[in-house]
Amino acid sequence: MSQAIPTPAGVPAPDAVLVVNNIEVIYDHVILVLKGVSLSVPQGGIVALLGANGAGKTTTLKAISNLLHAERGEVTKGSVVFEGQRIDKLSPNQVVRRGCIQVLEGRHCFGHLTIEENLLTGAFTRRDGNAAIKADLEAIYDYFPRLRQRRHSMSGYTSGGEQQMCAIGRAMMSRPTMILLDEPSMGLAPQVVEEIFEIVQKLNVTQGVSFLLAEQNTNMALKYATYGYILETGRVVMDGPAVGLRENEDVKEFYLGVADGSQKSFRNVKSYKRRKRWLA
Amino acid sequence: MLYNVLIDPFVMMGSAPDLLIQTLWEGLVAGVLYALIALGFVLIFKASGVFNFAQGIMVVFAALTLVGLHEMGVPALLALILTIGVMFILAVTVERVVLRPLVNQPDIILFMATFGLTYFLIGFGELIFGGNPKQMIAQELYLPQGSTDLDLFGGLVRFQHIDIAAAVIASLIIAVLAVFFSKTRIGRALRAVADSHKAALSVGISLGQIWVIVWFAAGIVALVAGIMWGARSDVSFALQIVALKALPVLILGGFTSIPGAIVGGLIIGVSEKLGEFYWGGLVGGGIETWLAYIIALLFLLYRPQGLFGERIIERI
Amino acid sequence: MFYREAGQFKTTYAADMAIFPLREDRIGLAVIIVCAYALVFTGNSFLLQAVMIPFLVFSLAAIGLNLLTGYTGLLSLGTGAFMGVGAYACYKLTTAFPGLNIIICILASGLFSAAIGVLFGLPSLRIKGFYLAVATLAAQFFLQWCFIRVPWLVNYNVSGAIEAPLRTLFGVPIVGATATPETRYLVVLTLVIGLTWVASNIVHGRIGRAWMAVRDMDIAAELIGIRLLRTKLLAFAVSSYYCGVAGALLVFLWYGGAEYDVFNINQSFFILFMVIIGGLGSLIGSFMGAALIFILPIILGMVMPAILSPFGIGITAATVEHLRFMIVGALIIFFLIVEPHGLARLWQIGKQKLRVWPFPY
Amino acid sequence: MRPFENPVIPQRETLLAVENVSLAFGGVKALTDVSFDIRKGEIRAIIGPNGAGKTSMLNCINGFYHPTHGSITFKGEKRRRMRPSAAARGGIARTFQNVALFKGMSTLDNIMTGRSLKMHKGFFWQMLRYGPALKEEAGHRRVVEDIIDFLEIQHIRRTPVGKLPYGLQKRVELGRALAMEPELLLLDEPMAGMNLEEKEDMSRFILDVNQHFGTTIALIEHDMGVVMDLSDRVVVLEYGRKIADGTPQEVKRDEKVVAAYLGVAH
Amino acid sequence: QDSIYVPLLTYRTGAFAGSGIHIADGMRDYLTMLNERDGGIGGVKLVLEECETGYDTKKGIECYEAVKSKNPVVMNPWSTGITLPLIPRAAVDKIPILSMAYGLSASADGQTFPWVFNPPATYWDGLSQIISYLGTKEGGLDKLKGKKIGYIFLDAGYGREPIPLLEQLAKDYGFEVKFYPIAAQDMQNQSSQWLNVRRDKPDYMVLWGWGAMNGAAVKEAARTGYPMDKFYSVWWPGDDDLRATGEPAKGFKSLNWHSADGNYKALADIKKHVVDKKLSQANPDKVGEVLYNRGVYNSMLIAEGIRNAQKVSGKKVVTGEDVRRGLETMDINADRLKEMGMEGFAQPIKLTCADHNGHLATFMQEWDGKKFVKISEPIPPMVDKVKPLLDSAAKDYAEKNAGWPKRSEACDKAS
Ligand SMILES: Nc1ncnc2c1ncn2[C@@H]1O[C@H](COP(=O)(O)OP(=O)(O)OP(=O)(O)O)[C@@H](O)[C@H]1O
Ligand SMILES: Nc1ncnc2c1ncn2[C@@H]1O[C@H](COP(=O)(O)OP(=O)(O)OP(=O)(O)O)[C@@H](O)[C@H]1O
Ligand SMILES: [Mg+2]
Ligand SMILES: [Mg+2]
Repeated sequence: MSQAIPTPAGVPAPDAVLVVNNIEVIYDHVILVLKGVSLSVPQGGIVALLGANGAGKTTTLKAISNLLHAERGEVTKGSVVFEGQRIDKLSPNQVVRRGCIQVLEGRHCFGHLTIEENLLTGAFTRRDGNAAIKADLEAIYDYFPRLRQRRHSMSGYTSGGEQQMCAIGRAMMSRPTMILLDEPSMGLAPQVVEEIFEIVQKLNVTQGVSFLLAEQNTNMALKYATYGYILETGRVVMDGPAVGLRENEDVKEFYLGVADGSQKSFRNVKSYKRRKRWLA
Repeated sequence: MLYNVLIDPFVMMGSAPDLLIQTLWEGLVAGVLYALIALGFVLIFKASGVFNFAQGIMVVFAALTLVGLHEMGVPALLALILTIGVMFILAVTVERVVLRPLVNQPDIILFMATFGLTYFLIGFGELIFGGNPKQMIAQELYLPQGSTDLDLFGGLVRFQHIDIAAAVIASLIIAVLAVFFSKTRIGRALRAVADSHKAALSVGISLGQIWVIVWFAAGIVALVAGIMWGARSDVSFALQIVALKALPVLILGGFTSIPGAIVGGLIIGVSEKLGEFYWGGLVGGGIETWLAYIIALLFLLYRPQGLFGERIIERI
Repeated sequence: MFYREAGQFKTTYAADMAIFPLREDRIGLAVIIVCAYALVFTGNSFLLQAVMIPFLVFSLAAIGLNLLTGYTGLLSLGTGAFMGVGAYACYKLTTAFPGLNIIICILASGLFSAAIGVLFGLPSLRIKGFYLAVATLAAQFFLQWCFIRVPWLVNYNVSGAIEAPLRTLFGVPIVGATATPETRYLVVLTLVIGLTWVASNIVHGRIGRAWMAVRDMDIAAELIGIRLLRTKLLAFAVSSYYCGVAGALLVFLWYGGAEYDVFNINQSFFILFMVIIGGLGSLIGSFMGAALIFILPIILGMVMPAILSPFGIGITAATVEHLRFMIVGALIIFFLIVEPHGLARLWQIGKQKLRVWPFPY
Repeated sequence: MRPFENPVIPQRETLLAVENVSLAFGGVKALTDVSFDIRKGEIRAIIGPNGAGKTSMLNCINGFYHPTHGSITFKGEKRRRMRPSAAARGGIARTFQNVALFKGMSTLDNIMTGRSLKMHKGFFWQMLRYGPALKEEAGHRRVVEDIIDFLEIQHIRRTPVGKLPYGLQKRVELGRALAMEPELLLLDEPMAGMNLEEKEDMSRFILDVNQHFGTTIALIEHDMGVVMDLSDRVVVLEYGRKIADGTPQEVKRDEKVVAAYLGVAH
Repeated sequence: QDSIYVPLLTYRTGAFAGSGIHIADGMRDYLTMLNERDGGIGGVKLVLEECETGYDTKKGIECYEAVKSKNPVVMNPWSTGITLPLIPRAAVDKIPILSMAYGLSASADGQTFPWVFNPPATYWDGLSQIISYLGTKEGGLDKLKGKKIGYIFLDAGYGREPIPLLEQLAKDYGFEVKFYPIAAQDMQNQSSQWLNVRRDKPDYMVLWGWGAMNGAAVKEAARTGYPMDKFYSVWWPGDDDLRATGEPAKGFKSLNWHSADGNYKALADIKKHVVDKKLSQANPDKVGEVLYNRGVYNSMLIAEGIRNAQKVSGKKVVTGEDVRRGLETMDINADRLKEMGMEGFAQPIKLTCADHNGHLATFMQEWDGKKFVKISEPIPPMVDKVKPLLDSAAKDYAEKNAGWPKRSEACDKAS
């Protein structure tokens, strides 16, 4: 039903840093996961990628940062353009060098390295000297004081949330112009979730970093994002400015959990078991 | 019986200290040579989590190339440089053809791939250089010959110059590598890669570059090991078997530690020689083949990650 | 299209739990088994004696190792030695009880290697991964040393070797030089099929699941109540049993006699590679791996001179061997790149493609 | 069906009591002198900022970590050291913060492993996969299929779990824990990385399990909405210490909790 | 079919290739020479085919199966490990096995092993020859009393076989034996055993090695300063093994039964007809070295076996069965050697139905820093010590392999 805003598929907005053009992704040569996804991230924008489990959010992000290869997946169709140049044929480290970095879903810290070493590996591609790196390190510690406390612990032994902070901090260490954030809020305490989004906004405003966030916490995502896409089983089923999406009735009910104007209770879940599927 | 096991050997040690010293020295020398082979394994394991089965054949291949080139009339030093070049080409090829397509695969798969590489190198090496043993050109490479006999504790203790050279060269290599890997940004990246290929890719570490570096380093270490072993016996494909001895060394020292390789090598070398020399006779000798493994095994029961290995993280 | 599961409904859990729930699979398997038996009628003794018997023996050993390494995730480099234990045990049994049926001897010899396997499996509770390989390596070298050093094992033969004496089954010689390739092959084939069936039963039931759980995440397995040591030791026992029987078959139905060196570390690696290339955690893969690692070089050795000679390349036996090494090495790498999870997975994907054919996915 | 608001639960018997538990790793104090109890049949939430020691607490309860001090009493039995498999046999099941499924196995097999404790047919019958073994297997299979139906994951029965999206993996993990028919179910962030719809599903399952099977549940979760709605009582940890314990309403109003964890927004 | 098929199991690859290559070249070149020079044997061309075993039992058996169907007239397994499994098959497949001075020593007994031949001497013969040489050097075997003899050997059936005899001789002559086993995987890593040698200070050392072990042993001996002229070996070290150590290896001695140089007409013919025509894979320098000549000798036996077979059977194209008879009636006397252009190359040898070995007297040769030179007259084996061992070993084999068939093959008269 309501496709309130027309999809800009294939028509890159003039000021887009990142344009994903109708990509198709296959895993293991047989499992088709993305069936033509297009999206674009404007310069200095924060774009949210929403969708149920298994919709293909992570896959989309990996397709952009070219990490699919490592999972025996491949982009069989379409193109990815970053800052005006195609990056779908580059190696992952070249993509990072150009300023586009991904924070992997599910932490993926280097378990045998300390938190600090983890953060420093983030600066691998940088060439601007130790002083600058040191300064950035301090900045990260200021963002996440918990990390400063644990800086000399092996990250494999830190708690889930600490690892998540470490992963985000590590990505920031590369001074990217674009960050692909995969479920940043997962496993973080509410306070920290808010802080993370504040940081995202701050980086966005002060340094002009663009963001593409895959997020399950729709509430938060739509609050901070400027634009949103909703994915379902490998297709974009809806997109539009965040404000618009927030007001959409379906989104409200199924993603934000607001029905009849008030928050639902989880106690009450059995009273409704109705699902929204755009692609029936 | 108990006397034979527990007391007699020590009496022997005490009564002939010159032999004890000689045994210790032989053990140390063997240890250094084991360590050189183990070092090659460690470098690659450290940087990619790959257990490189081909390290043994790389030792043979490097030495064969060196000697083979020399036989073709290339001057020794030039042959050495060319061989280093060949090892570089090997590193690049391995990265392109084997490792790159297998990024992020389970360790055991990469292990298997290095086995394929072993097969290939055996065939290739024999095709080009033939299967007959060759003599190491130790003299042409200005490696010292001869030996020094010292009169110690009422007996002659013999120190071969080539062994001393091996010890010195091994220490140098290890020092250089240790500095390189701990003081540079590459060193950190290396450990990151070993932890997780995927995460390393995501932060922009170029796996290709890292792998070429470590395989090249391992190739050079293999060359040195090949020269030293070759000078001891000769250069033939049988040397490959000796490489197996690096396994208990690795296990004892920990797969990821450069100092571990050397310390492990020395421990294994010395205990193996002492064991064979003083206790081997009790069961008819030849216990050297498994003694190293039993020592490593007992040690592991106490410390499952080896002497210097990284802690095995068990969390849930 | 060719291969479809639609329309085949299972009405009982027992039917659904069958190891081959699909009719196509069952038919295919039956055809393969019938063909395997039919090979006897070809009368080609090279095929039976030099290709099929060793292939089956190695497949059995590969299944054994696969139970340990592929299903339980415990890396073992001691397969050769465990095979040796089986062979030597079988030799002792047949010579100590000449009247005992040889099949019983072979099957019983596995019990000895199982016991030894358990012994060397004890450290597996504490030691993991490549580090565990050392325990099995210790087994490899120690046992091999025993094979040479304990003359009792070879009945004090001066040659230090064991020989398969003449033994019959229903009056037909099956062991010893006079046994025809056909009868040997039938015996090996039947034993291998039987043991494969048992292995498949085990891995599809409670025990197999416990093994796989330990392999995939041993901590979690322990947390859901699986006793690690017991499970791992059972895996060692069953695996070594299979290897032991394979070793006995190797000496008694294939070589006819052997020295300790047959069970060296290379044999261990050889089997390990079959398991990996065939597919860890797959019984069919064990067969495929054995085929690739054992039969492929034979075929290469036969066809290569034929292919190369027309080009006027004076090709010697040694060159063939070198090329064979190179090609096998390259093929191993190639197959791993195409499908790291082994030939078995490649096969599955192939089936998957057939299922959706003619559509790409 | 339960009433809309959190009911006032009558004082029920204690199933598990944690007394003065401390846990340290070298210099890191993960838990310091924590005591609380879990009563039979309740849903007990454990919350706290990241690194507060919640997961470590669960690890202590099911024997993966051994407290350096203090004791844990489960079903009236006091213990200090226990192997995890013993805890499982005692009736404690759990799910994990970082999904700990058996990646190479299918959904069905994963859940079947949860039944291992309940299967007893010996090696001999397993070898033949016939007679008693087959009967036993089919019996347990029925239970497992019920769980699969209950969790609505029929469609992924045969999929290797490594390939499932995160949310479904969490669900399978719950299935595996349920298959153990535990008395005490420990859930470590079962809803992390789920969207609203899936959280609702999960909540429904948790409530059902709690009500229909009377399973006691200890729940760690960072989504306050879920915690407040589902749990009967909440214990709050910070830096390894307990800072509050009570009903959701009480905890929500507790200043210390607000400062340490919830933040002003809530 | 008007050719005779002779498969050659060789190993030019693997850990033992260093020795295998020269033997393979020698074997092949001699037979090729017969083809080129004489058009084969008795006018019938020989079809030669090498099968690469890599000294690996598995591949060896595969080779056997592969060539079996092409009617081979004789098999040369060239590895004890491959020989053992083939022994029982020989009678069934009717292919004689020629395991020249290796394999199962007991197979010298032709009554028990009609199909297996291991001329010209067994390892027991070899050991007794070394001991009696030591005896003569000391001025009588009784002078060995109180001496210490070290025995360094490959820890396998091959190296262990002489041990019972060695122990018995030690008892009989009152010398002491020290054992130094070297495992196959430690072939090139022998230093601890040589430390033992240093401690024990044996008066003589006897080496029973193969492949890379020989060269490494000589090197280690030089390293430890063991006097080279007290170091003796069975017949398997080749020139390369010594050359690697060079000058310090001077004085090392080993047994041999054929010449170690190339000054024979047969070898000249090989040069002329094979090497110069580029039909050989051998490096021309190696023609005439110990292991090359060993290969030549092996092929000479094959050729004689075939020639004899043609005589006894009266056929031109002979079968395995015929060659077995040919080998059994082989009598290579001085005249025949001269006829073959091998006068002085080796001693005459004669095999019979009962004796498949010949127990040839072998001589001692010494490494002079560049090549081996013969330094002794042929030393006869201690028949009285060896014979009982052989007999009991053969009996033992037949007994342990219950149902081992009695000899049914008829015994030909020497032709
Ligand atoms: N390596 C893989 N091999 C095969 N299939 C895969 C692989 N990775 C993901 N998939 C499949 O691709 C689909 C999309 O997965 P993806 O991880 O992109 O979803 P997602 O939207 O990020 O979900 P979640 O919210 O759970 O993270 C899923 O159905 C999943 O099963
Ligand atoms: N095995 C261990 N070794 C060392 N430190 C550990 C270990 N386990 C936990 N810790 C430390 O104990 C603290 C508590 O960790 P825990 O995982 O219990 O936190 P948590 O409350 O679950 O946090 P989160 O909500 O982020 O998951 C952390 O600081 C962690 O680093
Ligand atoms: Mg995702
Ligand atoms: Mg936690």
